[in-house]
Amino acid sequence: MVDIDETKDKDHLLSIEDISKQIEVLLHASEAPLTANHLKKHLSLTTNKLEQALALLKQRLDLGVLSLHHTASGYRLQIADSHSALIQSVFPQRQERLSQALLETLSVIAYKQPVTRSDIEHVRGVTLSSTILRQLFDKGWIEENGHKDTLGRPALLHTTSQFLDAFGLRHLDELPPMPDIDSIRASS
Amino acid sequence: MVDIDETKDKDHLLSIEDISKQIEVLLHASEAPLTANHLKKHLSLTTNKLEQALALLKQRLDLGVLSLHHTASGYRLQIADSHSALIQSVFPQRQERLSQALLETLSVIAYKQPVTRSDIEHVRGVTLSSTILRQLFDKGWIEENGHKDTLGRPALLHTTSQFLDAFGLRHLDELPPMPDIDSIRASS
Amino acid sequence: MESNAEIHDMSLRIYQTPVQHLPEDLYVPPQAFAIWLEQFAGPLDFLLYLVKKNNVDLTQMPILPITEQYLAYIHKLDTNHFELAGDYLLMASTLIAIKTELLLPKPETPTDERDPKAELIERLEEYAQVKAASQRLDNLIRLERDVFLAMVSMPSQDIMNAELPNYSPTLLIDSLFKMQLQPDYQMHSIKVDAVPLADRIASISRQLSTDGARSFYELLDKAQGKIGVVVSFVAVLELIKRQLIGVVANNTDSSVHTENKTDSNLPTRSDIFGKLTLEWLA
Repeated sequence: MVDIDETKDKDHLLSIEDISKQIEVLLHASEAPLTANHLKKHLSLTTNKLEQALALLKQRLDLGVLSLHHTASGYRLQIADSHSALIQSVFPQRQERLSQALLETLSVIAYKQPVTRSDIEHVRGVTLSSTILRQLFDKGWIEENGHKDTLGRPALLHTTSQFLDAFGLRHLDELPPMPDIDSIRASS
Repeated sequence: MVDIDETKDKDHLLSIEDISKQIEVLLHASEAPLTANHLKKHLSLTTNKLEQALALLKQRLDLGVLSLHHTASGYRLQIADSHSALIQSVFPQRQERLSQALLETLSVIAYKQPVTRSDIEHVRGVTLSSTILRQLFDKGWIEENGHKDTLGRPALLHTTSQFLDAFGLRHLDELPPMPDIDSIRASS
Repeated sequence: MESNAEIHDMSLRIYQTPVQHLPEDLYVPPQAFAIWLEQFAGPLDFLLYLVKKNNVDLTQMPILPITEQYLAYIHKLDTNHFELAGDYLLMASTLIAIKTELLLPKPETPTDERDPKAELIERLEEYAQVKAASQRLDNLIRLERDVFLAMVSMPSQDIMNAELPNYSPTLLIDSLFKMQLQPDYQMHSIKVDAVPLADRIASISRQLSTDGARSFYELLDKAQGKIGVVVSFVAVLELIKRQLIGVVANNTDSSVHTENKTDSNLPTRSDIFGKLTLEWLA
């Protein structure tokens, strides 16, 4: 492996620094996060080279204001946390607030998936407004996949990897644990 | 001026490097290009400080893949031209495909201009993503011009002559006639 | 204030336990009730609030007083705001049913029916759990609230634009039709169709609303081939179903609906079909 790597290196004269720049370009130009496999395929890299280049990229980013994040669906560039306060004060309109109704709907889908529209209505005791579903679809946080085998074959809703990305989770396992019934009984 | 500057500097302990990073943050976070006046206002800078910080920012950007672009509408960060071949080879469809969300937003601006951000959200019924606005500004299809006299004095958005060019129109009058949205909505 | 006292008395009378402290914040003038209700995510949220205010364990929920309190507030609801409160009224009827059940003498023989009170408590627990989970979800560090994506522009337009095609202005209009016509939550399905139905629906709507009437044949996009014909037909059916378009009644062969011919006659059939004229109704 190492031999092949080195030959390739000489052929292409691509330094790790060049590769790290190519990765930076692709991450900036991509609409969605890019996985390690995407990067390796697009740039014809070995795992080893990719890792070296990513490490160098991180170093370079540290000089500026961005940071490299590894999310459920891959790598993305974001503005380092330490600068969030500045952004929030200058561009308050960028701060997305979610209503309680939307959060509850999202929670039912996230924790109990797959669910139908009427499952959500049953749990929340409220008719589901189409605005809420539309917002969740629009953000790409939920999707329809399959049908429940009951009357009307209602569509089944799931969360997506974009949902995980937005909430900084790598996997559904990382969702905060559902509070247990006993503590709910006690506290109510 | 210089004296005042220096006093300020000691007071705030903000180095030119810190200022250059703040500028970088705002440029990464802003939907529309930022003018020198915007930057000076948001960060309470003198012209002198701004120029020093911008010079330092350019130097830092040279280490990576971005460049600072200055047009009539202001400053923005963009991927340096030398990387366009890589982008086109990896994302050939990046420039051609216009998402439905982007088209809807553009249509609302084109037909109802001038509009504010919240006008668009009202018509579309979903929150407007910063990315979409940024894309429209980047394409030069929309611009900010004037403010609405309501709370927060939100900026008014218009389409540009570049928008007309891209859609092969000589004048806004040539836009296809607007469908009677209300009648569609009512019956669907 | 009067009604507040009522509730207070009621709690005192029914609870055998020491005095419940009166929730001062519970009193609201009737006209403000609709606005006040909006602070709750629904009737379960409201019930949960009442349980909490009465300072009781959910499993020991005294159904009668809670029901009385709930109904007392629903009564306050201005009749002008009934449409806001459909879900609350539905819950009220459930509570009344439970109350009635509890007041009636229990049948000697045990039945298979679920205990409605137990069922309600179960729902409340489940809701409380989801509500707490949603708060935990909201506490996570979230993109575009706590952290922000870095936005940069693509390289210079003239360099990237070299091969950029011109867009047709009808794209804009079609997007507006799509925005209005698509069912909310099928709009974003990820499945890739060769000829997306939504696009055909939007395009056909635009053509008919502009031109009034057109034959089916004229509505087709020739570049879309056979699948385009099929999808266009489905689009036309969908628009007819929504009563946005109609078939123009004319004197062409009425056997379209009744014929029962063999495959050899297909050309004729598709010919008739192509001449089918559709008109915009909306």
